[in-house]
Amino acid sequence: MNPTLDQLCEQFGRLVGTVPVPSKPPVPTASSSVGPALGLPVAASGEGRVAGPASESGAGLRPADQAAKMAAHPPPAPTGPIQKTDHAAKGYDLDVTVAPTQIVMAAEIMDRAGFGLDAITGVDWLAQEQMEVVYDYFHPTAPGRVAVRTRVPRARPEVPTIAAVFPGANWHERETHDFFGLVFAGHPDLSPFLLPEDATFHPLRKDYQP
Amino acid sequence: MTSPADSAVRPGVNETFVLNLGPQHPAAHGVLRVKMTMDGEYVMRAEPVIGYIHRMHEKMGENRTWAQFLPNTGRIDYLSALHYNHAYVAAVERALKIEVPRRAEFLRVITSEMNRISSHLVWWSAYLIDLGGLTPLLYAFDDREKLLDLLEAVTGSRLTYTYFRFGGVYNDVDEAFLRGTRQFVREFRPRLKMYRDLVTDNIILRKRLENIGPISAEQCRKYGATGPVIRGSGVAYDVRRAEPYSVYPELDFEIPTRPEGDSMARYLVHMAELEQSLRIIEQGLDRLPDGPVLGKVPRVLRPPAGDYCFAVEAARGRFMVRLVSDGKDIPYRVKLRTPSFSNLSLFEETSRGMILPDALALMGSLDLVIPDIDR
Amino acid sequence: MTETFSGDLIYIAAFCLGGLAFALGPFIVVHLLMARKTRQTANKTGQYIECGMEPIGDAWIRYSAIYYLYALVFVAFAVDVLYLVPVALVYNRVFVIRDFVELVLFVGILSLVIIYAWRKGVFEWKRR
Amino acid sequence: MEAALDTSQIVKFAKLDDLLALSRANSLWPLTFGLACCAIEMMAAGGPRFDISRFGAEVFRPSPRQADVMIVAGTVNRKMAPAVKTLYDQMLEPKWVIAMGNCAISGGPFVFPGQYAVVEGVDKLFPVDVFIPGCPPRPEALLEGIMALEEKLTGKRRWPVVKPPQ
Repeated sequence: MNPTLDQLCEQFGRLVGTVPVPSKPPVPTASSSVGPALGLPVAASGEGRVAGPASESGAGLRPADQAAKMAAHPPPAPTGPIQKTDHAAKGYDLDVTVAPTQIVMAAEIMDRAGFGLDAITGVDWLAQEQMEVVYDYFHPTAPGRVAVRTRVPRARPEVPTIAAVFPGANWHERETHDFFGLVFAGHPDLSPFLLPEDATFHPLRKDYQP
Repeated sequence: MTSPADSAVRPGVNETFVLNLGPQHPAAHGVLRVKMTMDGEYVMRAEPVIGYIHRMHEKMGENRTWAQFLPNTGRIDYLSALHYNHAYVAAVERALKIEVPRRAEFLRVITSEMNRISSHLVWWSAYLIDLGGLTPLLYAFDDREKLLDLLEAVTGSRLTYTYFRFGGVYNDVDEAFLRGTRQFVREFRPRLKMYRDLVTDNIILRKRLENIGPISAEQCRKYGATGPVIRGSGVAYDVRRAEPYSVYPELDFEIPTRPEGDSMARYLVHMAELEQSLRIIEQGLDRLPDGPVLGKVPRVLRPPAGDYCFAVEAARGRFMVRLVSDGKDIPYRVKLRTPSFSNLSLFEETSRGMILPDALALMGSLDLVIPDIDR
Repeated sequence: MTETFSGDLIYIAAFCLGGLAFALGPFIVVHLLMARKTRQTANKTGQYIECGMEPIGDAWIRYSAIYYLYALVFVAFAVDVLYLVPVALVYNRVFVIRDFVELVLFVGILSLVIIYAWRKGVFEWKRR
Repeated sequence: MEAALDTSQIVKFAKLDDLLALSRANSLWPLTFGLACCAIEMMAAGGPRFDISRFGAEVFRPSPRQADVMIVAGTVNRKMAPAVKTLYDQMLEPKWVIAMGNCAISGGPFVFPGQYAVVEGVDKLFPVDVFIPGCPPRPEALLEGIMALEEKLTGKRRWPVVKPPQ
């Protein structure tokens, strides 16, 4: 049941391929950059933080086939919706950008692959009038860390809830709603969680005035 | 006085009442409030209410420079402060691609494992106070004081450490620390055996903990519970092995797990982790290389724009820092994924139908630190 | 005859007074010694639950009878010990096997309470 | 007739209040009110090495009805403030408050422009008798705080004050 990164790329490719990713900087049409044609970022040995065995064995843990594809591709420009990132450089292995409506489907892919929900992070990009939500997934038995991110307009920050797929997301979403005012559609109870019961302000927004 | 809103008044059966295991309660390990809808002694629904010690760590991350946020990391989960130092410092090193000398890496591992032992000792004494045993605290704190003396000599503080710096550690260790640590490891092993005879094999503890609050591996995955909770349910998930960092891949230690998944399993996983930490400390001391303890670090830290994560195995489970930087010298967003937050989220589902004392035994086995939940 | 009679009366009066003093004494002493001025009486006795939160719901509800049965078992054995105290005083003056048998009979009958409570599932807090 | 007995060594006359103050000072029952990091140092003070029971203060009562002194060990935030106020009201007179740690004194490290959650100092809620600075203060500092409270009660200091070397 342990998924390899490429199978995940397939599934996300089909998912993302269906709906072109709206916002983000000009994204080439989904069809061109999807699927295994992606170049693998070279897990450069010397550049890893700790010289010597640590990063070698770290890379060794990655699925064997990734080591096989050690073609010296320069890391792809960060435009494609699905990228494999080097764990030693970024901390996660797969970075997928999906449309807000596809969050639940992405969560189901992750659930079927046996991943666990790690964290839901809200980021308030005030300059671009957007709010970014990053879902982190870890796998209890297989290596591989996946970050699924989506962007919503700041005026109407609305993302469907994944509490049905991952019950643990219930609390993460309530907390992100507390801090950013992100409305998780379908969430059973979005009342203030870390803030006092009668709190109506959202402190982590960039334009929050105490 | 109205009857509770969600009281299920079934004809002929007793009414339910809502008990506030309030913010001020000896078994709450801090200011966690649990609204328990009770039917007699049975818990029908235990809804944790948190936020009573929310201290805005993530908000402070956005108006402090990268170095000014360091003392905060020691005050999120003050029992395993060095692990939290490690995660934040290593995340920034990952962003800035800073080289850390090997001696500093070994010092980080040794002091982190000593911190894990002191955290497990506090958990052990607090958990047994919940179950009614008051004297183990005196034994555990006796050993812990020896440990704190050693760590204080090197780091300067007893509890909320800020020992790690970007690129290494704050200062080097001297001969007295190395000798003292070896002596501590030698003296602590027979003490562990005494704890086992006195408490672990005690029939009362067995009766109080066995098959209380069973948690399945699937439930752990669904809620994101990690650390001794997921290892108590049979899954050998440990960030030191899953996403190896620092010099952990070079050290050989096992990941203790228990298949049963009840409170006794989590208790035994904690106790087995104490022995593993002792092994790691010994290996770390044997292989401690010479050399500098602080690498080259740019004067002003401006990580390139983008987001970086770093996860460590803290005493309570997987702690991950997600930094979002926009190239300035102040972080754009600091996300702290703390283990107790997810570990507590499965308490509501697991404690349904238990009697109150068992629900408290379950909550103690989850090893909660409340500021770790509220951040 | 009368002075012996009044002598006994004195005994009884003394014991009654002693009991009364033992009961009311603390109230008087506390009233004398307690701190007069105080800094905070906002809602000192307003709230009986001591966890810092407003209690939810009413306390006057029907809860399960097991609490009552549990208390009964305690009362039964409290009375049991009450009667055993004077016996213990005079038990070993002159040893007669009859005293021992009576004692065992007395305690045995009272321990039937435990068997009854056990059978009724009081100790397992069964839900009905 | 042997010499007149000098009773001043044997019999001391004192006001009842002094006697009461001395007995209260030597049996301060703290309310277990550990909020955050200082709570662990308070437990360490209760531990075998620092041994708060030398001052008669090792009986940590969870219920405010049975406690004499409330040691506020940790950060009080706005959601918790009404609960802390209620607990203080429920304590019986005579009662005292020790504010342990910078958070209880002034909000400590969590005071910055735009902070929305921390009450900056417990003395905004109720009068505080002894302040113990530190983050967290060492257990010896807590013992010094208890000795200071005893001095406030009885007017006499039990141990000589340790002067730092000039």
